[in-house]
Amino acid sequence: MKKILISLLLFVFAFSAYAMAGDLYFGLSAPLTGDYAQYGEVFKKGVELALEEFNEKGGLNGTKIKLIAMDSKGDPKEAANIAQKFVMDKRIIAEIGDFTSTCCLAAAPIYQRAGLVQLSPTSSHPDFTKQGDYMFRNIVTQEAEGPYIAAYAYKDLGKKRAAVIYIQNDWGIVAKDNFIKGFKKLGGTIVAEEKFNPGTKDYTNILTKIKGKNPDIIYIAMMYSEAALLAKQMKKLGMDVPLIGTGALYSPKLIELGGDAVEGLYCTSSFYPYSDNPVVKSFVEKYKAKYGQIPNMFAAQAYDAAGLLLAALKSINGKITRKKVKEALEAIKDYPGVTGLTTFDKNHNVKKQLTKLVVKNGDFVEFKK
Amino acid sequence: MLLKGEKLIKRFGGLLAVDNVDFEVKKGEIFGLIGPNGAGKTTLFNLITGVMEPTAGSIYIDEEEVTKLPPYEIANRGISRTFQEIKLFKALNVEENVMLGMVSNSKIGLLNTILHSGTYKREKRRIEERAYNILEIVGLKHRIGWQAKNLPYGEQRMLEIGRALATSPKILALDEPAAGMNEQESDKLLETINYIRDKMDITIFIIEHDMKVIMSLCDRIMVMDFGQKIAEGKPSEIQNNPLVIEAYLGREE
Amino acid sequence: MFGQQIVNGLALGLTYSLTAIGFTLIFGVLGLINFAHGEVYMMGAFIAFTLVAFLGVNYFVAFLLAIAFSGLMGYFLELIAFRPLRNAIPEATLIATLGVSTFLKEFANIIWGPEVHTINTPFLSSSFALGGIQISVIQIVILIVSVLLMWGLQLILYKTKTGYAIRAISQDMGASYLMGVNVDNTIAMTFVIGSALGGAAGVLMGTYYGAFYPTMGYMPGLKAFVAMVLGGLTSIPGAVIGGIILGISETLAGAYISAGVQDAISFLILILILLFFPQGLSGKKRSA
Amino acid sequence: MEKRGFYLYKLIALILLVLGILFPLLVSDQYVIRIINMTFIYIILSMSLNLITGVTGQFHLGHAAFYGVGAYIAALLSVKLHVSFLFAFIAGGIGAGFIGLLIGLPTIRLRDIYLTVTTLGFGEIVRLILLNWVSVTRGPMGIPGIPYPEFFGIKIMSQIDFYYLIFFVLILSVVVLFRITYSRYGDILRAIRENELAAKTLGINTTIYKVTAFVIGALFAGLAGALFAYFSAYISPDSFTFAESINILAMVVIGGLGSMPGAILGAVILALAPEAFRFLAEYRMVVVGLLMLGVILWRHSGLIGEQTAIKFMNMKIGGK
Repeated sequence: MKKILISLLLFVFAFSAYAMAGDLYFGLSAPLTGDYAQYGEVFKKGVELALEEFNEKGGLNGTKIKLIAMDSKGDPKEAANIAQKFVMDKRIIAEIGDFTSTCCLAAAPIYQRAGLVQLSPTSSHPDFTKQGDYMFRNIVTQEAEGPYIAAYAYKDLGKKRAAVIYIQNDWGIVAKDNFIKGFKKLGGTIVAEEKFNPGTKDYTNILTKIKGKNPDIIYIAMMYSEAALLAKQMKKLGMDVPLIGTGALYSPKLIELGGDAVEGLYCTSSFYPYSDNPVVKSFVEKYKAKYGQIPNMFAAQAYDAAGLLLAALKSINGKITRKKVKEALEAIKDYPGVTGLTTFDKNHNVKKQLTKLVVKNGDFVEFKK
Repeated sequence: MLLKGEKLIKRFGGLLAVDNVDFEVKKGEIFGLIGPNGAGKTTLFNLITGVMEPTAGSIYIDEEEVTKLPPYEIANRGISRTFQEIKLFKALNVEENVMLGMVSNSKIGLLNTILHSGTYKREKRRIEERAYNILEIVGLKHRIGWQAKNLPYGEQRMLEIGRALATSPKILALDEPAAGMNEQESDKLLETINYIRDKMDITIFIIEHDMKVIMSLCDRIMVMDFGQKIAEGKPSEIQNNPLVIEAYLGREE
Repeated sequence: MFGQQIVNGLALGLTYSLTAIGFTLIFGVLGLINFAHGEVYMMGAFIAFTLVAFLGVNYFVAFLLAIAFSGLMGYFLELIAFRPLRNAIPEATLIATLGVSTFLKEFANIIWGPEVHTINTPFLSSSFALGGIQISVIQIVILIVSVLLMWGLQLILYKTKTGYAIRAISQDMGASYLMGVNVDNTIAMTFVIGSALGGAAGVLMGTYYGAFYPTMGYMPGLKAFVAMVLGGLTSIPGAVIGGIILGISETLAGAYISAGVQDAISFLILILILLFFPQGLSGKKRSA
Repeated sequence: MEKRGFYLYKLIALILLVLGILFPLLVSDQYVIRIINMTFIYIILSMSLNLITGVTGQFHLGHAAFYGVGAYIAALLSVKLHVSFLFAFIAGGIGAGFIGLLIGLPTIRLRDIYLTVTTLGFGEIVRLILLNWVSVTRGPMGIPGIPYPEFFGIKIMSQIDFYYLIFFVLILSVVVLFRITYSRYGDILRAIRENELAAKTLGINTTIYKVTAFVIGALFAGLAGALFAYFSAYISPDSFTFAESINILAMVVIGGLGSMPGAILGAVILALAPEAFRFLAEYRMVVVGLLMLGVILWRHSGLIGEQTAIKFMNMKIGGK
């Protein structure tokens, strides 16, 4: 009887613009191959875990939410192709991704025109959410994180002379600009500002240069895998200056790769796996059970991105449309995610509570004065 | 004087490949260049066609000095040549090889090509007709449409002559055209060379090992040995010149 | 400061040189660019990583096994992507190696995952100061291994029958065949040796940077190509010098201009050198 | 002498033209049209590289640089100076052609692999300039908000509008590049590739021809870049990498080096294959790699080799 009813309903909906047949889908556009594949991979893991939990609990009144993951290689053109494919696929009600801001920006006009939510777990490019009202991000912008880290360095750690090393990509530039602005405002001096091109693995020349400037601390705007290499090279050069950086450094991999070279590294993170928060505890346990590793910040960001969308779906009354998903996302207040309580502001950016972390005895611990 | 070389010297490291050679080629004659292997004949050819720059000395075509001009400039002043080691455009057709001798001097430019203008079509037809003419002269009309690399060896040599003819040269410089040809083919070659000189009014400058070809063909002959000119004269004079005989016999064991 | 930068540049340059040796050997014999060399380098590194990290094999033993494995890979690479194309245009071979390279990179991505791995070698990564300049043990090891490999390769090339055959083929393949050289076997041997050298470079570089990942061969492969051209294409010592020049110029450009332009500067130097020495720094003139 | 009749290629071109015009009426899927649009852009790139590398024989590994220069010139002109589409589009092509001349003149005397590595280095230098000259190119931030093309009162907005715009430019490129390649002019370029010395002794100034081929190739790559900039509305240095140069080269080689129909087919295959295998997620590039290897092992001189293409261009139907 129920089946007949559903089929009947489907038959009716098949003629309406946003009719959904059977299960609903999220699209995931992420770099599954190529240079950024390690981040795309955890995106996929985080989202899949969120959906699995949701569906086990009965889904959306019996409707399962599934995932269509596509590989963008970190190439903006591919991300745009994926976007076009997703917006044409009427089963897809929202999109998660991409990892890099360039991919998000290339895809944005397509999602915006078609009216499909693009929720990036990591894009921190200031222009991203300005591309239209269907763009959302679930990561603290560097406008918020930069000054926060600056205060961490200047006030909490008492460092007055900072050197800056950043990766020459959109994220790196915005991150270091905001840190520098915040640090100078507090009265600190920037003694050196060095960049490197993506793909560089040898930082010894810029490190040697910085060594001559005698900074108290080095702010690094880069990902954890690069930071581990950099820390090791510092050690080999006999440099003993503390490092500080953004949530992009928070990953168990940092310690695995960097060993004792990253001991004493400071960073902030919206996600801390050893937090007492029960939501976080349950997430870390399940993630560990499923994938055999502790989640990093990128996995947590993606997990929450999926969680936010699922919460939005649940709040929708009646027929689910792409437009309603967008409106429901805007209406979410204080969603209890593993990366903290989340609310989108009117520009679709988020504010999150950041935790100050430090690497001690081969593990990340909360920084306490 | 159509072609003149004055005190030409070409040095490769310590080796003097061409050593102070003077020569003159008169309009309308068939001028032969002979000498043992390694005498510097091909190097001399390379100098007069601009493939190599002489270390010293000068070259004149029609009283105009052309000494250090690049090969295409020299070609445009009226010397066209063939090579001892065949240098055909192997992937191109027989007729395309011949036409290439004409295109650069035609009105077929890039713009006309793109626009397919009237000039382009007229020139294309003119070139094609002339190419068929030349193929007739060198006896290769039956090979039209063939890729150059698929021709028998002797015909490849004839094709190279045809290609050189297509530039409408004043002087045709042939580097051992009979090499690798059988009796029948070299008879055809002789006939063709005579035709080119007599009917087309083109001066011939020829390097050849085949004495039969040289003696029956040439009006005058120059002999080189160890980079130096050792004799010059009519075939009959050369045949009896003791220096020449020594140069050839002395080299044989 | 300047002294330290020179040491930094030298160390970076040696990493390029090490990769360039195998690359140049293969190019020297066949005159073909092997785009898959960087992936052989990566596979060699991953084999060593797997042996050390998962099977607890001694680092040195793992290093030797990885070299052997890379050599074997070179053999199959030649069999699959080069031998069938020996009479084809060089561009065809290039695209074949590109196909192999793409395949291997993504294959490694699936087997080992895309993330960066590392192995712990506390002794190798320790460093000491020498007159105010910091030098690490692994840098010394790389220097020694590069010299040994270069020396060993020259021994093979100039003292063994295989080496004689390799040199003969690099001069004139057709004539070598007529002179009774077993061309098939010799070319296969060249690939085995060249790829083994590539694998060795991969393991050392993985250890040096403490990073093993599927795309690790891309940049070194590119730089090896450039180093080889700088060194004049077929000269092994030339390639080593080319690599060192590349490393030092990059490091200095990064240190005294900006790290943003360091790669651009190194390519600019390459172009300028080629404009003034169109045959590379130590290259002999090849006939047209 | 010559057989009369109708050239076969003209018939096929006509059929393709009609199909091309009708295509958006038959297929309404926006995604498919987008992919076809990208494929058209790749065809222009692959044909232009074929002129340089296939026909003229200059092994060029930096074609993405010309593509990028065209895209950036068009994007910067339209975003910063609000220049009209037609002007920015043509400027993109001419700018890239000019860069081609700049790099072509000094390097053209380099031979073989030395030329190859120089073009590679040049390509990287261009990308690094785009990445690091932040005050002009916005560096890694890329250029967002490239406006819709507008000319003669027509505004290009939808995928289908873009389809016809790109299709028109494609036809133009095909006509020009085919005419150059399959003509006496093309024979000269091929002759230079086959034996430069012999060409010189026939009175051909080979340097001028080589540089011209280089500039024309760069110009069309620049036009393709300008189209891409408008089409995607956002560009960043990530789209003009060495990997992209190699990708374009692979299209040319798989299709058949020196063969224009081959360059088209190669572009179609390599632009569509990654999309067709998209459902394989992380396994997709493995398959693409194997496909590339398989094709080249199967047909060494490409799917439509140069000689096959030339025969095809001369084929006639009817008449005798």
